[in-house]
Amino acid sequence: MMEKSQLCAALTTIVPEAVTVEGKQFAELTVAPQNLRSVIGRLKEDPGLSFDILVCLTGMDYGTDLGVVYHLRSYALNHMAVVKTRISDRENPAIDSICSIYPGAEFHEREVYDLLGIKFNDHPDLRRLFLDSTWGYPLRKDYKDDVNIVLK
Amino acid sequence: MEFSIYDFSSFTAWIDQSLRASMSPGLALAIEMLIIGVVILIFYAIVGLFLVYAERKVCALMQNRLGPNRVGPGGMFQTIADLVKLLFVELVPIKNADKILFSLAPYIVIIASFMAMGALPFAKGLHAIDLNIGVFYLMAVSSMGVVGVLLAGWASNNKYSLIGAMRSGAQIVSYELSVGMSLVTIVVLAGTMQLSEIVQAQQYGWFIFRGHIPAVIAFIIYIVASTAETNRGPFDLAEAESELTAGFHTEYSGIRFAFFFLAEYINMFIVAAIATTVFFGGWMPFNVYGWEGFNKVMNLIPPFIWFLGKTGALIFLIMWFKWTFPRLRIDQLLTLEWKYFLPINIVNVLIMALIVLLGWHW
Amino acid sequence: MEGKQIMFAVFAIVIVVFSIFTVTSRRILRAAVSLLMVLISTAGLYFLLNYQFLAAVQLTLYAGGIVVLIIFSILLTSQLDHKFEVVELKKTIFSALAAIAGFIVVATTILKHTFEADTTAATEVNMEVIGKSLLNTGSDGYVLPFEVISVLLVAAMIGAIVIAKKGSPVKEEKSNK
Amino acid sequence: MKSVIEYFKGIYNGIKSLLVGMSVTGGYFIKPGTTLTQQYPDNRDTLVMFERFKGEVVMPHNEKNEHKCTGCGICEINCPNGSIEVIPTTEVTEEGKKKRIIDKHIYHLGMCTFCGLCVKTCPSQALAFSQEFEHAVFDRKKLTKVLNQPGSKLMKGVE
Amino acid sequence: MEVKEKKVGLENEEYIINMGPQHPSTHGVLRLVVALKGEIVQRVEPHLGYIHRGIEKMCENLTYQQIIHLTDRMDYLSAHINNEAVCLTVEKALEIEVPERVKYIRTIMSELTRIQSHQLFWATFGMDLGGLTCFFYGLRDREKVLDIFEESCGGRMIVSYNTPGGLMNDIHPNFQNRVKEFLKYFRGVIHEYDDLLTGNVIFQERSKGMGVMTKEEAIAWGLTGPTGRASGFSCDIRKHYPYSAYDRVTFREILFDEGDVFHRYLARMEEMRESMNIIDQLIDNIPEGPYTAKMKPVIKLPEGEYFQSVETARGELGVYIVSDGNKNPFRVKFRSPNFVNLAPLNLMARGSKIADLVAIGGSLDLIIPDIDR
Repeated sequence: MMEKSQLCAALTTIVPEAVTVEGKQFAELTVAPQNLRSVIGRLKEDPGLSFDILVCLTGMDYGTDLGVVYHLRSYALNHMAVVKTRISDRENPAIDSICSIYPGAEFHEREVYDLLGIKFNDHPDLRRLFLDSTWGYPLRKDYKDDVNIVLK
Repeated sequence: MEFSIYDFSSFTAWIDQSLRASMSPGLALAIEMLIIGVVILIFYAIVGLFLVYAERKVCALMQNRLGPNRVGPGGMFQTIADLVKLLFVELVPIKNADKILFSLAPYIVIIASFMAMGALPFAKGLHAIDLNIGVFYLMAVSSMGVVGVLLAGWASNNKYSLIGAMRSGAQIVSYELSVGMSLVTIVVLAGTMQLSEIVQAQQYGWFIFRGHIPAVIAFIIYIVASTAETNRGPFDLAEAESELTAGFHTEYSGIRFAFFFLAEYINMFIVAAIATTVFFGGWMPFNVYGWEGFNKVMNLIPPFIWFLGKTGALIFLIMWFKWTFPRLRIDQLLTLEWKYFLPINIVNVLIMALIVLLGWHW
Repeated sequence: MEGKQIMFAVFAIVIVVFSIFTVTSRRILRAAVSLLMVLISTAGLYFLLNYQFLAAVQLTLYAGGIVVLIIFSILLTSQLDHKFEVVELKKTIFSALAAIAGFIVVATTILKHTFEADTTAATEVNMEVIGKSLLNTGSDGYVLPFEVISVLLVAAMIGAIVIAKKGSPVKEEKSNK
Repeated sequence: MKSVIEYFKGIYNGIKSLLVGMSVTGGYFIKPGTTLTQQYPDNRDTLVMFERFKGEVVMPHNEKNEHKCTGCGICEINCPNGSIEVIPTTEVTEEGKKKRIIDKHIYHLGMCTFCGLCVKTCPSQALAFSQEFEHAVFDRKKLTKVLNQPGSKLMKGVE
Repeated sequence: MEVKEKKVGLENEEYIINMGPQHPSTHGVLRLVVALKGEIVQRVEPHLGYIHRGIEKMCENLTYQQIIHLTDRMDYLSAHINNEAVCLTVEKALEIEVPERVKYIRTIMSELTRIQSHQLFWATFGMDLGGLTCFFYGLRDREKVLDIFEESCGGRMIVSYNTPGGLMNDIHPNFQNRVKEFLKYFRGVIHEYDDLLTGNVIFQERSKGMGVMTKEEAIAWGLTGPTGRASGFSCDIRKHYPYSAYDRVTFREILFDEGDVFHRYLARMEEMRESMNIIDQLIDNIPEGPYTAKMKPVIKLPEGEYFQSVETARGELGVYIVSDGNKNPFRVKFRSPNFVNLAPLNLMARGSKIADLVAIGGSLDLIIPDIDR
């Protein structure tokens, strides 16, 4: 098991285009959307890191821009890393799918597409998962639904 | 040894004669047929109601429950209450179903089971018709019920029903072989197909004891295969409720559903009754050679009590199967038949023929 | 009227009516069910004639076996709402003529023949006799045709299995997509 | 030869495993004492729920028809589903001061998820869970309850 | 882009049936669109959302204490463990050390939850395969665990026992005796589970070699819990990232290599025994002390992001909380195990029979509210 600082150092050498963020719970990288797939691919393939599991894929709405957060874990080496990306286009957000790297991402990405409206390029089967097409994107901060959401 | 302290043939002959004396033979025949029909119908209904109740109680006790206990003493009238409910339940019309075949199917199933009832010997002289091909007739009649199941599955216009019907068809057609072959084993031993003669031949020992190991094997195969033929668990693939909701009778309601339900229990009774007749001496009491006092007491018990008692024990065995085992898959079901039962059965028949030829049986 | 005659009339009517249904029904499964009724009634006639063995064979093989197979294959191949199209008038006329011609031939034969009342009492055929003659190698034995048919049936069955087994199971296509 | 042995061994083991299973169910069949069925509602009188069972929220009153609720509204704030509504009113005390008391403490049982936050956070322990479990009613309106009894007063010494 | 119902017939050999949303074997309102060829499954497509309640959205308007009761309703069979996950995340964010007593009780409760969940799995799995008696035996034993919960927590299934910083109230004085009684009882009857189902030849035939996931596939799809461990993927959070009192006990991680239905089942059976061992080690050593740490009435997490995983009865539950410093979280994400485990269903079931699809679905032990959230 690597220490977090060691891991951060290793990450910067392997993925130099990503920005390492210090002082977080896990080693954290911020990536531009166009680099995302190659970065995650390298994180998985590199034998010193071998992030074999996509633990969690979270769609975020930061208010101004949208984002996707990837929690990667290596059970073999017992370490975790977080990869973040931000998309500033709220109207037509799109990002590369990582289904080809982690097949398990398929449902996660469909969920994010369903609830936040982020499109994933090259996703094998991008459809809404829970809701039908008449719904908006409920996890966005500006989503309004006066009938179903009653705030006290 | 004397078994005929209860002989019903004189009783039936007396009815026949008194009827013929007072009217034309044609009318007498018609009235006799009517009487037999009504008697069998009543017996049918009673057996059906009782078996449904028995099944509930048996499975409840096996599952640490009480089972029905509210309607009547010990819940005895629960099935009657259910029957009344089913009679008043709406017959839900099915969209796009073939209505004629849809309503016809339950009747085919129930008629097939009804026809078998007539040939069963309940006691000496107490059977509607004593065909000289009795065993063969029973098999022939029981093979017709599957048509009703197939029609029900098809006419419901439901995909689950259709799959259930197809499974049921494949299953019943295959297992009929095993049922037939295991009965043939005993027919070889008895040398006759007439049910009354088969029973009579067991006067000095039931076939399951007299026929050595082949008879036991035949019995095991028979009881398993007939469980499969009656579509009961663990062979209830046709209605497998965790896969096909209710299979071929998914769309049925009310009295039509009751027919399917009743036919299942009556079929169970029939297969158990055949096994009783063929393997366990029918209505013959249990006698042990040399124990005269014991035999006298046994002989005092009326034969139909013996018959129903043995049948009941076998029915309990079939129920026990259902409430213990998980269900088989369709291909395993067919593998069991074609890879295990059929070859074993064929060898078994040959061994039995050898035993009979060499006179090794008791 | 004797009871037997009543029963004969019932069976005859059922056979005639359901035969007509069988050929006129536009739904294939209903035709099959009508055929089943015809076959069962035929078995009933055999029972009436005390040909119990033949009746049971009729029930097992035709009602329980062949009709089930027919229904089975209908279930496999056709759809519930499928109906046959109405046959053209020309074809109807032609088949009607053919049927009538056949009927005339049969009717004239029956009318010309003088039936003698069977004086011997109806006897049940002993099963042992049937069994022995089925497996008899003598001049009136059936063992040769019996075996020939067995071989033929086995060949047919093997052929059917070979044809049915053509498709390969999908499991082999399983891949990590 | 080996496959033949396997074949019969398979049959033997299979039958044995089936008999083992049948002995379990058969064992229970002949032991009717193991029955677990409860004869509800016949045993209603003897049925005792655990004291912590979260049946429904009640406001205990003492024999003088007094409760402990000061109408602070903390339960209302803490309720995640909005199943509690506190309608306060003011009362003039003996010293002539205005004091906030409850007019109605409304509890919507139909919306309650029994998280227990209201009971836990109540500063004066005015709320409690009752062991009542028969909640079924024919009219949904009956699920809305007023917890303080009519004419009830705040218990002395509770602020 | 719904799957179009195609005409059945010779010209198109695909036969499409809808399993669910009302179907006895989908354990809830899951809808599987199954394309069949004869009895053989060509394609399975899960259609979700029948009980989507938007828990993640609801959390954004609730305080951290109030979130707890929502997590009960995700995977309702691991209610206690779900509670614990949120509590651990909040405690980690606030950097609070909870009392030892709380850690022990939480661990015991989690393991009891796991046992009752697996008991229900056994019961329903037996029923999926047509063995109806299993259902009653499984539920009979589960009642005993639920009674323990009810006595201490006040709820049977939906316990809401945890709260950030500790527990809602202390364990009932009877708790230890009852747990010991239960362990003694359950050790006495667990052999029935094996007699009735595990050893049964029909059951073994039905489950062995069905729905195989290799280790590589399991890792690629991120399968966790008994489902992943049956494939040989060591993914027990309790071992890898111990929380609560798991670092104080010794237990075995159940690993198999086959990855079929039977071994997924077996993994759960073994886990029940292992859970009993864990409880054995803790039940007599619950330290005295307060049942909750000192907490402010209004919890505000410092700005930042927090992630915590726990091992529920079905796999890894990850809680990802993003806080902007207010009393409500900015974003909550639950990485629910069932959601991930459902994804490769198509891969597992392709080429098997309908009955196998039921068995495979049952062996994943899916809880639909956890998928839909």
